[in-house]
Amino acid sequence: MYSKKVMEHFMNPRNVGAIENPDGVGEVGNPVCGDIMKIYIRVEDNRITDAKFMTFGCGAAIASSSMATELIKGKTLEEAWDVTNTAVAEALEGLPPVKIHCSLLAEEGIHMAINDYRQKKGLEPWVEKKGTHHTHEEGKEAGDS
Amino acid sequence: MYSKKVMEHFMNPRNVGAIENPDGVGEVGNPVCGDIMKIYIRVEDNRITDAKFMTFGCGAAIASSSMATELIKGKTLEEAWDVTNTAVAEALEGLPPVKIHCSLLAEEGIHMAINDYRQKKGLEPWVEKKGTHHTHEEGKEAGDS
Amino acid sequence: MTGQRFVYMDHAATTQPHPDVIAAMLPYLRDHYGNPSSIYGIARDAREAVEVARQKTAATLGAGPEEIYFTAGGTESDNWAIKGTAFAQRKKGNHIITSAIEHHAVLHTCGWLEKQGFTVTYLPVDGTGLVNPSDVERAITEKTILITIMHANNEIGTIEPIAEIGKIAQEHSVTFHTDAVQVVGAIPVNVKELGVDLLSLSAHKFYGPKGAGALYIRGGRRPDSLLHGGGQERKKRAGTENVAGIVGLGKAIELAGTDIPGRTAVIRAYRDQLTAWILAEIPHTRLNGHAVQRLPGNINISFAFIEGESMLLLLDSFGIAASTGSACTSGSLEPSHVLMAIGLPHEIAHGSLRLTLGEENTPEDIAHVQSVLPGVVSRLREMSPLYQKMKEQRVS
Amino acid sequence: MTGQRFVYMDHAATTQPHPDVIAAMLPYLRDHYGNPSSIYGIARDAREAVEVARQKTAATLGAGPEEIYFTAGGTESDNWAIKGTAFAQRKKGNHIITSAIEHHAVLHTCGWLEKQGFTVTYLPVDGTGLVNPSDVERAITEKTILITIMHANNEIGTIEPIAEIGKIAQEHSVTFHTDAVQVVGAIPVNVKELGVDLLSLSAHKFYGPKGAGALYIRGGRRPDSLLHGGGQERKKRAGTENVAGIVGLGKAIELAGTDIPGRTAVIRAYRDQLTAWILAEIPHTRLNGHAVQRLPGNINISFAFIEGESMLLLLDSFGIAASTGSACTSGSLEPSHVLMAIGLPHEIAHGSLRLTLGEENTPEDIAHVQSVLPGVVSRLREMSPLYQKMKEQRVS
Ligand SMILES: Cc1ncc(COP(=O)(O)O)c(C=O)c1O
Ligand SMILES: Cc1ncc(COP(=O)(O)O)c(C=O)c1O
Repeated sequence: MYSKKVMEHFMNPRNVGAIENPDGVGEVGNPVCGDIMKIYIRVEDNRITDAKFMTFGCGAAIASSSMATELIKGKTLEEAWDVTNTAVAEALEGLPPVKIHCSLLAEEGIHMAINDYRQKKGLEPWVEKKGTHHTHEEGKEAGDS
Repeated sequence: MYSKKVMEHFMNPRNVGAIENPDGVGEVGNPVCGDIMKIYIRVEDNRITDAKFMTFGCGAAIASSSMATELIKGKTLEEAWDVTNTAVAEALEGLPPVKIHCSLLAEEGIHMAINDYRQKKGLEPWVEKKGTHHTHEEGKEAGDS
Repeated sequence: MTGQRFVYMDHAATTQPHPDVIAAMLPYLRDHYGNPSSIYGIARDAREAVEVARQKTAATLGAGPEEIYFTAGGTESDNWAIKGTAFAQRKKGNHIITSAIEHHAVLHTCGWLEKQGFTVTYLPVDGTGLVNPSDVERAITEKTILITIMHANNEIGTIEPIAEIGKIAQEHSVTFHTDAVQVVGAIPVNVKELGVDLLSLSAHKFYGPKGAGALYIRGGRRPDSLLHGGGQERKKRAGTENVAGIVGLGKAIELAGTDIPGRTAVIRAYRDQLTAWILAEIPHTRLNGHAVQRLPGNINISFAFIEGESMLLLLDSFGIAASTGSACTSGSLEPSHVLMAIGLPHEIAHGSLRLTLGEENTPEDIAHVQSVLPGVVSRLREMSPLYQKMKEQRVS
Repeated sequence: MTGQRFVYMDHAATTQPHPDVIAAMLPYLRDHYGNPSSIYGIARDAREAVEVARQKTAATLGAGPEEIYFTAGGTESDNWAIKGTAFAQRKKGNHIITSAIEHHAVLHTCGWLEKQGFTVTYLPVDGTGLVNPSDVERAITEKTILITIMHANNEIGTIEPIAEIGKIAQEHSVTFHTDAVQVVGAIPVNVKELGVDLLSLSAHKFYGPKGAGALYIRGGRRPDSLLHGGGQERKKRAGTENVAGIVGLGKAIELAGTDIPGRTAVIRAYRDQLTAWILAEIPHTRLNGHAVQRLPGNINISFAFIEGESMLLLLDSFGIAASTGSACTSGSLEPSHVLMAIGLPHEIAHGSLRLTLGEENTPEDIAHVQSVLPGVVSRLREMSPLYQKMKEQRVS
C-alpha cells in the first residue's frame, strides 16, 4: 500500500531525535488518534540549519516526519512555512488516502515549530491558511479479522 | 438422486404398452402436474393375468408404473388392491421425497383399473382408504440456473 | 457409459473453468494465502491480485474499477442490488418494477420485499419472452424506486431491450438494475450504453469458478450493504475476499470479453443448425423464445406428449448433459414460470428441453445429439398416453 | 527479504489451505464442474461431494447434516443468522442482545437493524474480555428475539461462557446465535452442549479456502433467508454452490476436528512460552485478554509508547506476519473497539500487537520473533516522543 519512497523513509528515517536547546519546537497530534509528531528546528539567519523529529505513529507518520524535516533543512523560514502537506506527500511519491492526515500533521508540526521560534523572538506568529487542519479522511478501510 | 432399481426400471421398463380390450383401465394424474399414468389389466378368475401401462411423466413415474404392473401381475384383485404406494417405493429401493407422489399415482392407477373392472362386472367399486391421494410433497428442490 | 462420448450442452447452468482460469487461481490458494486486509508481503500480493481482477472486470463492462464490487455469485449480486436499493430508498418510495420471467434470485427477493411492505409490479412478456419498454414506462409511479429487468433470460435465451429501458429509467430518475448473469461473454456489455445503475454477473457462467460474482454499482449510487462487517470492498461488501475466486473471475472475464463476435459465431452457427434440424426432423416440436433476439448458445424446444426429466435421464444415458423447464426436476408443482409466462400450456412446458452450447462444443457433439435425440423422443412418446390419444384422434 | 525466514503469526486473520484441502478441491474445479442442481453424471458427482462435506461439518459440530447450510464465509453466516432471525421474529419482538466486543460482521449488522426499527443492547465485558452471563439474563425483555455472543474473540482470544448463556437463552426461549469463526479447530465445538440455535463458521480460519463458510441452524428454527433465489441448500440459501469451496471446507473441518487437544497442545505451549518471554524481556508491556479462557494460539500484547502499524511494518521487514488493533491499519479514527471495551487507554490500544500461532509454527519461528521483536520495539521507542517524555519524568 505504501510507495517505495515511503517505505525507504520509514525503514531509514532521516533526522530522528531531539535537538538540544532547539530554536523552535512544534508538537502536534495526540495519542488518542495514534499519532504525535514533535519537530525541532535550529535557525540561523532566518534559515533552518537543522531539523529533527520524534514521532509516535504509523509508517506514514514516520516517513512524513522524515521527509518533512529533510525538505525544510536549508530553507528560509518563509520557504519552510510554504512546504505544504501536498509537497510532503508528493516527495514521498504519494500516500494512501487514509494516510493524507500524516502529511498534514507534518505541515502543522513545521508551522508550530516556526511560530514557536517567532514567539521566542518576540515576533507575531504567522497565521495558518484555512483548510489545513488535521483530519482523518474517509477512504479505503481494510477488513478486520 | 435415483436408486439403481429406479434407473433400471426407467431404462428398461416392463409392461409398456396397451392391452387390447382390457378388463380394466385406470387413468390418473393430469398433464398440468406433468404426469399421467394409464394402467391396463387383464383379469381371469379374480386374478390379474396381465398388466400394462402407458405413462407421461418423469423417471420416477415411469419406473413406478413399471414396478407397479410387475407387482400386481399374478395377484388376486384383493391382493393387488393392497399393493400400496409404499410397497412400490420399497420395491424400487426408495424414491426421493419429491417423487413419492409418483408411487401414489401408481397405487391410484391400480385401484382405478380394479374398480373399472368391478363396475364393468356390475360390482360395487371398492372404496379408497383415506389419506392416499395424489400430492406433491415438499422436499429438496434443486436450484434453477 | 464409460468410453462413450460426453456432450455438455448445459452451459447456461454452469461451465467448466478454463484451464487458464484454474492456473491463475492456484497460486492464490497455495502461496499467496494472505488476507488482503493485512499489510505484510503475502497479503499485499493478494490485495494486488484482487485489484487487477477488478480492473479487468471494469474494462470488460466499460465501467471504472471503483464501480466494481465482488460478491459470492449472481444470486448475492441480485439480492444486494434489489434489497440494497429498496432499503436505501425506502423513504422515497416502495414500488419496484420487474418482469414475470426473471430468475428466482430476483423474483424471490422481490417476494420477500413484498412481505416487508414493498409493492412489486411483475410485467408480462410477449410470446417470445420480450418485455415491452412502454409497459415499463407505464408502470412507473411516484413511488417507484427500482426497475429490475434481466439482460437475457436463462431458459429461453431472449435478450431484453435493456438500453431502451435504461433510457426510460433515466428520464424518470429511477434506479435500474439488470441481471446480466447469462450475458457476460455472450454479447458485449457496456454499462454506459445500457444506462444501468446496477448490473449482476456470476463467474461460473463464463468459464470461471463457482462462488464468485460481481455487482457493478454506478458511481454515486448507494444501495445499503447486504453483507455488513469488515471494511472490505470499500466498506460496501464485508467478508474476507475469496481471493482465488476473484482472481479466477478476473481471468475468466478477460477471456470472455475478448473477441465476442468471433468466439460466438461458431456457437451461433451450431445453435441455428441444430435448432433447424430438430424442428425439421422431429414432429410436434416448437422453438421457445425469440428467433433473433436470442443468446448465441441457447436452444429451447418443446416436445409435445413427453416430459422433460425423463428426456434428460435418457439423454444422460447417452452422455448428453442438458436441462428442462419441467417441474419434475425441481420438485415444485408448476413447470417453469418462464414457459408459463410466454403462454405455453402446462403439458407442453413439461416437455421442454434446453440445450445451451458453449465454446468446447464440436460438430461431432451436434452429430451425437442428432443421432440420439430422435430415438429418445420416440421411445418416450411410444409409452405416452398423450401421444397415443393424439394418434387415435387422428385416425378417427 | 528474499531467502530470509518467513514466520506467519496471523492465523486469526487467515490460514494457508492445507495441501489435502487443495488436493480435495481441484477435481471439483477441473472435472466435476457440473451444477449440483442438474441431474446428469458430473452434476451428481458435485452434489454428492457437497453432501459429504455437509456430513463432515455436521459430525465436527455434533449436529445433523440437515442442520448445516453452506455460505460464502463467516460474514454471510453472521448476517444471515442475525437478520434472518430479526425479520422472521419481528412480530414477536424487536430487541437484540449482543456484546461490545463482537466482530464487525455482528456489530454492523446490528447497527443496520437499528435503522430498521430494532433495538440492540451492547453488553459490556470485564477487563479480560468476558461477558457476564447474568448481564445477558438481566438484559432480556419481553421483546427480546435474539442473543448473539461470539464464542471467542478474534483479537484478544477470550473464550466466552457460551454454554451458560445457552442455558439462559433456552430458559427464556430466546434464539441464541454464536459466532464461532475463531473457534473451530481450536477447541471442541458441540452445538448441543453449547445450547445454541445458530452458529457461524468460516473455512479459511481453519486451513480451508477463503469464501466458504457455514451456518448451523438447529432443526425447527426458521430464520428468513438472506440470499433468496434458487432452491439450493434446501431452499434456505440460494445460489449455485461453490462446490470446490464447500469440498475444501469439508476436508478442512474434518482435519480441524481431529484430535484437537493433541494438535493444539504444541501451539498452546508456544503461546505460553512466547507470551511469558515477551512480558519478561520487554518492559512496559501488558497481556490483553484472559490468562486462561483463551484461544490456544492467541497472544495480544500492548507495547507502551509505540504504534502498532509501524511495528507491523518493521516486523514484516524481518519476515514476520502479525496484526494490530491500531486504528492506523484500518483507516478509522478509533483503535480496536475490543481493546477499548476491555478498558485500555487509546495510546496503549494503538500499541497492541497480535501474534496468532498455528499448526506450522516451529520453535525456530518463536526464536526468530524473540530475536527480532526487542530491537523493533526499542527502535520505535527511540523515536517516540511519548517514550522520551516518560523517561524525562522518571529522571525528574
Ligand atoms: C470472529 C469473527 N467473525 C466473523 C469473521 C468474518 O469472517 P469472514 O471474513 O470469513 O467473512 C471473522 C474474520 O474475519 C472473525 O474473526
Ligand atoms: C439469469 C440468472 N440470474 C441469476 C443466477 C444466479 O447465479 P448464481 O447461481 O451464480 O448465484 C443465474 C444462474 O443460476 C441466472 O441464470
